[in-house]
Amino acid sequence: MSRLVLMQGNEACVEGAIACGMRFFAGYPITPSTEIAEYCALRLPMVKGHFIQMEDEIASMAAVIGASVAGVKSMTATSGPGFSLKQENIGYASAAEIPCVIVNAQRSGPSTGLPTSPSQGDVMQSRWGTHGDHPIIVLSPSSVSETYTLIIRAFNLSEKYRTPVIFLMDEMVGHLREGIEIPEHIEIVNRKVIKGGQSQHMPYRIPDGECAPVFAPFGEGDRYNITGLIHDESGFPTNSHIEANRMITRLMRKIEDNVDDIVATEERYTEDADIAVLCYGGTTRSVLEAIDEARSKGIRVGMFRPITLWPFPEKELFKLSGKIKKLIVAEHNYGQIVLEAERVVKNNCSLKFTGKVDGTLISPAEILRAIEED
Amino acid sequence: MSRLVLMQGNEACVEGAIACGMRFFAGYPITPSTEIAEYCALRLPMVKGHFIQMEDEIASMAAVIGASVAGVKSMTATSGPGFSLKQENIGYASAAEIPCVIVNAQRSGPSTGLPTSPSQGDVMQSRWGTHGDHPIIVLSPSSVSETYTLIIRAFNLSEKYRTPVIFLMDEMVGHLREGIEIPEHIEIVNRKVIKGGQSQHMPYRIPDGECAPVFAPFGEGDRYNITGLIHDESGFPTNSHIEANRMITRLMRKIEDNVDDIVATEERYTEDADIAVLCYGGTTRSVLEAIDEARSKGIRVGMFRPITLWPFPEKELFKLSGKIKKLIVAEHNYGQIVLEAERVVKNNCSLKFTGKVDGTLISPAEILRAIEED
Amino acid sequence: MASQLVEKYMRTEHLPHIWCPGCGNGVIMHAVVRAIDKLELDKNKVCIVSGIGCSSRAAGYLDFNTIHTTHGRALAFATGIKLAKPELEVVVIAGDGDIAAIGGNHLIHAARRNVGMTVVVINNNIYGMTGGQYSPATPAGEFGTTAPYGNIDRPFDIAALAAGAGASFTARGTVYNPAQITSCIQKGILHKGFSLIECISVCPVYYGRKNKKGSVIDMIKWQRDNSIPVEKAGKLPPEELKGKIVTGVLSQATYPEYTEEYAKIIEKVSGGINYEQA
Amino acid sequence: MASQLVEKYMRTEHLPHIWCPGCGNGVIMHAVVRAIDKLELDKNKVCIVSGIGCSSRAAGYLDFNTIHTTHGRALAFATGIKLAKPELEVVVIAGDGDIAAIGGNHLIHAARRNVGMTVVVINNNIYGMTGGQYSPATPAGEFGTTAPYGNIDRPFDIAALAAGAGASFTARGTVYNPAQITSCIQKGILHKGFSLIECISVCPVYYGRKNKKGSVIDMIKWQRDNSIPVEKAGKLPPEELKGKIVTGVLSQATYPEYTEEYAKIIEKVSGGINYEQA
Amino acid sequence: MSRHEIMLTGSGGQGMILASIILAQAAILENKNAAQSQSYGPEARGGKCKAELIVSDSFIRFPRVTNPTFILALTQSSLDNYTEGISGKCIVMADESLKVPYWLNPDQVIRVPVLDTARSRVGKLFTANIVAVGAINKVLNIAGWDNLKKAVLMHIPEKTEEINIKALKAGEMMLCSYQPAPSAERLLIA
Amino acid sequence: MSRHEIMLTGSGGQGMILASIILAQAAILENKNAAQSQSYGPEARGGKCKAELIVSDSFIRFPRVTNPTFILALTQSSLDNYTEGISGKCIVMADESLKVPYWLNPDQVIRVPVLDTARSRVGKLFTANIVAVGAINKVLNIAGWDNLKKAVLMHIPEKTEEINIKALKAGEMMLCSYQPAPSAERLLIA
Amino acid sequence: MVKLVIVMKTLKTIDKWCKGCGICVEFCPKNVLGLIDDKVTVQNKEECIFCGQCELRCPDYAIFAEENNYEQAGFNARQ
Amino acid sequence: MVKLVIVMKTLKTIDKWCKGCGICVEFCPKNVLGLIDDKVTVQNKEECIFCGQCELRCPDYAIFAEENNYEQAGFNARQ
Ligand SMILES: Cc1ncc(C[n+]2csc(CCOP(=O)(O)OP(=O)(O)O)c2C)c(N)n1
Ligand SMILES: Cc1ncc(C[n+]2csc(CCOP(=O)(O)OP(=O)(O)O)c2C)c(N)n1
Ligand code: SF4
Ligand code: SF4
Ligand code: SF4
Ligand code: SF4
Ligand code: SF4
Ligand code: SF4
Ligand SMILES: [Mg+2]
Ligand SMILES: [Mg+2]
Repeated sequence: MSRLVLMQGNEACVEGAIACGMRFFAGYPITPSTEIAEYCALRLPMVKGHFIQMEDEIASMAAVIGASVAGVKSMTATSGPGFSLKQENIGYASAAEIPCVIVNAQRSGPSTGLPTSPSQGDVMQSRWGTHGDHPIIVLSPSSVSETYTLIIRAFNLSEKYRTPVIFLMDEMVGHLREGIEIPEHIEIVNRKVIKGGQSQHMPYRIPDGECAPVFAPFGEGDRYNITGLIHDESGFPTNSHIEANRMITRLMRKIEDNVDDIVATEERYTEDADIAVLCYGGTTRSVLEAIDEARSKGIRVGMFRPITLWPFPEKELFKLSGKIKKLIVAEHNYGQIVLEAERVVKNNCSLKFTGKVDGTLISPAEILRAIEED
Repeated sequence: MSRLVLMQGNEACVEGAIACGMRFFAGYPITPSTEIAEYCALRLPMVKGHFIQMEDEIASMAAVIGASVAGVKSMTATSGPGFSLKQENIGYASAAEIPCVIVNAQRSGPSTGLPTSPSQGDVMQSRWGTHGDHPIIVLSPSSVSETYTLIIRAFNLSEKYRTPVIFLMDEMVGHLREGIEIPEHIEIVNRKVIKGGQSQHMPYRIPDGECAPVFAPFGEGDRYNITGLIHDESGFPTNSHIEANRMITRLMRKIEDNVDDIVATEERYTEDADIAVLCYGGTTRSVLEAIDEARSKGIRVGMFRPITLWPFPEKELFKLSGKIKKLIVAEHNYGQIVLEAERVVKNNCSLKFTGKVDGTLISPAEILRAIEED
Repeated sequence: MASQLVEKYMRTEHLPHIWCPGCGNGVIMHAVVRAIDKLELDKNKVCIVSGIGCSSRAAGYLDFNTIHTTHGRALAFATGIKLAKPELEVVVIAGDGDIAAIGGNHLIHAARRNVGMTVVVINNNIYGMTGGQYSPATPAGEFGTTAPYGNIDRPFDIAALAAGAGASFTARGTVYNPAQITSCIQKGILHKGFSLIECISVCPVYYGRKNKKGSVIDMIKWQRDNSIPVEKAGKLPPEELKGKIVTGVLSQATYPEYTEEYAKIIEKVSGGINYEQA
Repeated sequence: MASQLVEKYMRTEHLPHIWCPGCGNGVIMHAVVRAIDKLELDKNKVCIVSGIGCSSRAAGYLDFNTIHTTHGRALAFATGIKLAKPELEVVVIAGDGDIAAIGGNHLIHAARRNVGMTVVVINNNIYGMTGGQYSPATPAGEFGTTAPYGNIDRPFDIAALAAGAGASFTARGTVYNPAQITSCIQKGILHKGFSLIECISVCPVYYGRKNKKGSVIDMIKWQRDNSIPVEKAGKLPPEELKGKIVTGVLSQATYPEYTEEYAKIIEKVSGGINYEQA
Repeated sequence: MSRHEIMLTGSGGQGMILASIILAQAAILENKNAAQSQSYGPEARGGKCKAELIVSDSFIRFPRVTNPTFILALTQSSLDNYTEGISGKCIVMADESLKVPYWLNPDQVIRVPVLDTARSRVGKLFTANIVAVGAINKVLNIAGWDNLKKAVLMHIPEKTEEINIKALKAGEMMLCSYQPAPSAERLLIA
Repeated sequence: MSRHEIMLTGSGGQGMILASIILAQAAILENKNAAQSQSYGPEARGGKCKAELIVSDSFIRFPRVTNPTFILALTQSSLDNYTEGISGKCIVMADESLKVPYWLNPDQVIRVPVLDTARSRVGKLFTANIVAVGAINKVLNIAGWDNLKKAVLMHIPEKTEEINIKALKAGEMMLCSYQPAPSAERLLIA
Repeated sequence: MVKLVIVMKTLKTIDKWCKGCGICVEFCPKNVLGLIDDKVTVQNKEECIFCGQCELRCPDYAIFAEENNYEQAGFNARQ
Repeated sequence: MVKLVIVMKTLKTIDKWCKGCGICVEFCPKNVLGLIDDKVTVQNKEECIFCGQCELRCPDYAIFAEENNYEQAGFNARQ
């Protein structure tokens, strides 16, 4: 039987990660993600894992990639300013296909901003923050319970597709304590691994039926080269434009061809809805409350929530937009995912945005107002 | 009379900047932007300016902000990996409203990628690379001549709106040598300045009729505080959500309310066009050649070029999309600006994408093929 | 009305400051203005540059040209300011984490270049602002919220690190002895080139509590009882210096100052060929 | 067929390497494999970690677990690898720019923590890969493409900087004397903790040309004529050491190694309370 | 359906956050839903302190307090700051030492000697938060004694069990004679 | 409308880039349009080297060589690599020391002793690029002597004027007797 | 004429700024100071020797000696 | 039985790898080597003392002494 436990979002993030095998964490303190590092410092040695506080966020990201290369599931956590600093090495992990999970507990920006205030201002950055075309997966939880289960999914996707996964929390969820049920049974996906001196091994060739190259952990007998330069299937750098095209296209397709597996969404009360509110992360909580209220007033409104923010659930939203009259995008920023929504929805239904940039949460009342206005 | 001079794109960037008063450059070498630093090292002391090679890109960006705070027009230059590293401090400049110009001579990414190969892979990053909602202006030149004049515009906009401006070059233009006419007369906009001990001065209050706060250079008698935290008009940090909202909204509106002044586009042969090719930067050259060829075959095709990439010329493109049957977006990446185009164009006309990620330039023949297809 | 010094050099409308009761930051900030006052510097020519941290909030309270930058980058911002306007007197205020963790590289490079600036490091042996994680100045074996089992990192000697990287002036003082800090800062500002004054501070709230150091008064008394002036320290065997705080001017040397060297280049070439016409 | 050593330890299918004729990188890479060979290390347990630069391309040619990372970050990647799998023998190969410019902070922190790894610094006094800009190891007064009027930065002594930050083993050799480099690397690998071997290299193409150092042969001979073994250097007055290269094992000390200390924590708490049930 | 929106306010060192966690824990042990959070000063530093807690029988959607139904205030400034504009139905528990602001209806205010009880009766001022927990639970009846005690023991440092349980009891005791005003009663039962 | 698409190829130290810049400069001085670029090895390091130059009377849109009309090759590997698959109308100027690949039509190849002229006649091998400039200009007639000379002087280090002008002349001289094959002639005049 | 300047020193405290850390109380050599309700109070004013320790050590600038100079007009020193 | 092992050393060069830097030529103590067309060539094979300098110094691993060991079968050392 599963147990009901009181847990903070940041803590659930660590416990979920440990539950699915995370055994290395490198980080640098920053509000509001700091508790994640603190819990890891406490918990990891108990499960024979390693925690290290590095000299900065760049080094933390590098160490996480290093540990993953050695075969260990690895994670780092940060917030806005630190997330900006990690970008170069996130791109490296993306290009060299090193699984790892980067938690960004968002706070109010830009720059140092309001360090202790909630926000969802890094949504576009999480997709586009590093230079060059690159694949990325971004997930966003809306409760402490979901934080626990979704961080496991983050690792699963990262391991399966050998790509960095951004776990985009908000301060609101990170600092919230709720009762959660620790699931008895969780599904764990580990990266496929090759070991033991297959010298003919092409570490970046994708075997039939796989969606990513099979991983050869350092130190297990399969010596090869990893680089952030354009490389061929052997892992050696190349200037060949044929190889360059092959590599980048394959990286991007790894995600594109598997959107159905990667994308997760939640819909509520959309069957009969005239209006849908698109929201994600912590904002969902206000939206649910507002919808309840609105429905009690007879307004037929539903919710559409991308759990996977990137790749963006185009298909799902497009379908929904054909059924409703109005889509309200509610996000805790100046307008980011709404741009994607506009792109996807086209002229299918009308579109309205409700955002906020003052460091306080969007309240249910504000959402309700947006629903009632037309 | 203007003189015709042979110049490399990177050199034109420096000469244009010096012509409009840039007197401080801090950088860290990286291909293909290195010549910009090298020319600055050579040229700046000649005009009593300062060049410094910092220990990395983060420090370079910081030093540039520092110099601008002291009242000197400042610039840095980098490419992909370095651009990623500069992001945190670009956000600082954005939040604290410090004018400065950041040149990104794009190369093939992601990660170390193909360091010497051309690309336009950092377009979305230039808009969204730093955390939090923030204003930014991005310009992209398509020739050496335009590099000279457009870098001057970059400084003008930066000074006028007190915001960092990204000068998004491509390797192709940066390393190209062409004959250019040095204009006899250039328009120079300098930031409005307050000096001399007006102790009642509210450094972040916008006087009537201005679009940005008036600048008080350090050392001229007007002592005040600059911070990347949310601050009120006095420059002092505040946790007030009213002030937070005011500050962020004002920052964003500074750009939004002035798009007509900031946005520049070029249209060619669009009067009678059935098809238009959207392109920018170096790719424009291939497009122009292809259009010539296509027109000689009787195809009515035109070109739409955002010179200002961000804010994106929505109005202009929307208008055009109502007049044409098909828009082809040609960019040297896996598909970035095309997302904006989709958003803006909606169902107005059909949309097609031509990109490239193999490190070689998109050739005129490839564009022509895209034009001729179906 | 506060004291004349405070009225003259601080933005009193923003006081009381945000620091916790007993925090050493206030004492060190006081010492900074006292040093500046003694030197009779022109307030309009003084720049205070800080990073991010409790200590770095000092910039906001001081009535000079003040800039509170990004975490760890104060020295790089300061380098830009100084190079662009060498006539400015640049004083950097930074925490141990700010200067020696994330900012370590800027520290060694600014020291190496010998850019004329004075760096006041407020070393409280912890990350205060984020709530008590160990820093590169937390002694081995001590605790922080990220070192629940005791810190296994060896700490830096920040002044020695700076000197090793080329700093031409280094000194150290404690919150117990504000007069000494004042005089070190004064000397640092007068020194031509890069100077660093490490001020051993107290963070009773995080470092103190985590490590059972008693009240803030106990912590200050500990400093009193464990400081050794550098003159005396030179005569003691290394064993007797273990765990002690050596105070005073630790090192001083004369090297060319960066902006002056640059001025020579400008002098040489600015009248020179016009490259465009070459 | 190449020499046995080369066949055994290098990915000969990728040779000849990309380095310019005469470049010192090849000699130093040779010395690295010779040291590993002498120690009879298990190839599968050796990791080579490099950053970005001409020198850093070495990783690709070596038949171990090799990773070519981002510019300046090799030590941070290496720290992750070593901590995750302490049984691996981690060797970092990095250029002077990589390790001391952009990577300076990781250098001082890795040295401070005493993580067990061996760092082979290929110091050619310049940024080779990007075409000859001055580095933090370019002597003052010399030229680079970004120092057209002569460099006004004072250079780091990289080995001394590392030692000052806490490196428990430092050594120096020159391309002129590959045997010495080999033996220093061997000792560095055997040393428990963080070791750094600074290899003074030659970049005839950029550093040499920019500074009129003659042919690569002249450059190597200059090294021969200006190197002083550390044993001898200790007996000379400082003036006579100016501009000289002091070679050999420069410093060595015993401190707790980081991963071993961490193992003790794990030992202590991994059998301990189950936090979830607390 | 019962739902409490609770705010515990005081100064940095008074352990309001811990108190709110313990109450949340007690609710969880009672199989209720709870959502606890806190507001921070600049970055994570000390200073003024407010903890929020929602306890409800049903799933908690928006987890922050919008209409407080119960406020504990241990310092004058928190009492003044956080009670302005609240509903007349919100119960305010204020330390006896504080001056009750004019805008509060005396009926809605419970004045209790939290600090004094901790200092004099329990013997350690630092137990004030646990005293408060006992008192609050007496009023709001979040959990039964066993679960309340269990919750306290789950969150306090080792070797402080005895004194904290003593504090908890003292907190309960303090309110033994508490009779809600009729207006407040409605709220407590709702 | 005249348009040349020129590639200068050789090894890193041979100054092909400088040669292409000088030719571009000469074209500019003649009020023609020119677009010069070069390809790099890994990052900006030395190694193989190719410079591209387009000279045209009209505005140059796409500034890279797609159909070379003229190739200079000073090393065997560049001759072999860059001439494969080129049009029969492209003129190839190859150093005399090189072996002409079988796929080239002898008519389109001009074999000239660039390196030897620099070494023996001018006296310094490093002037080979300027010798080549002289020779190329003779064939393509990009600029008149005065502008060509001016272009050279604009781009060489101080104190090397004399030897470089000597090289330029030697390069021109070398081609004094050059008569393009009829097939090539068409190209040159076009 | 010689001017006579009378220097009046007064110990001032700023309640709003004092955070009650007690440092001044502890380090005052003359036991002049005390804390009441976590605010500094001057308890033995007469004992104060104006050594400046409290001002120097207070992290909050909440205690200091104010100097007021009065000129005694028309005072003629005996020559 | 004692085995007699005959060690045959041969100087090998790899043309494809040699970049003609001339280092081996310069530092060979016996003047064994030369450059032809920028490639190393063994010019005085007989002079070579197999000191290993060239192998040690060549940045391109383009010259080395190959060791071949032949066992003389059935050889009995006198005891
Ligand atoms: C890039 C970045 N990383 C992390 C942080 C979070 N942060 C703020 S202050 C600080 C450390 C403060 O320690 P220190 O510099 O010693 O100053 P103190 O607060 O102790 O005075 C950290 C990690 C940040 N603001 N920015
Ligand atoms: C973040 C980043 N900045 C800059 C560069 C460009 N870059 C590549 S190598 C290098 C310096 C090389 O110098 P060094 O480390 O001394 O190696 P060398 O080439 O001299 O062996 C630079 C600046 C980069 N690749 N990434
Ligand atoms: S947390 Fe520590 S350093 Fe920060 S203000 Fe409080 S006492 Fe001072
Ligand atoms: S540029 Fe210098 S360091 Fe790089 S390969 Fe060439 S000689 Fe070696
Ligand atoms: S001035 Fe000296 S004697 Fe007077 S109260 Fe202050 S510390 Fe005490
Ligand atoms: S030292 Fe200052 S803050 Fe502390 S008690 Fe005395 S007056 Fe108050
Ligand atoms: S082994 Fe020694 S003697 Fe023989 S060729 Fe090489 S360097 Fe010369
Ligand atoms: S040292 Fe090596 S590369 Fe140089 S000439 Fe000799 S064999 Fe060739
Ligand atoms: Mg600190
Ligand atoms: Mg180097």
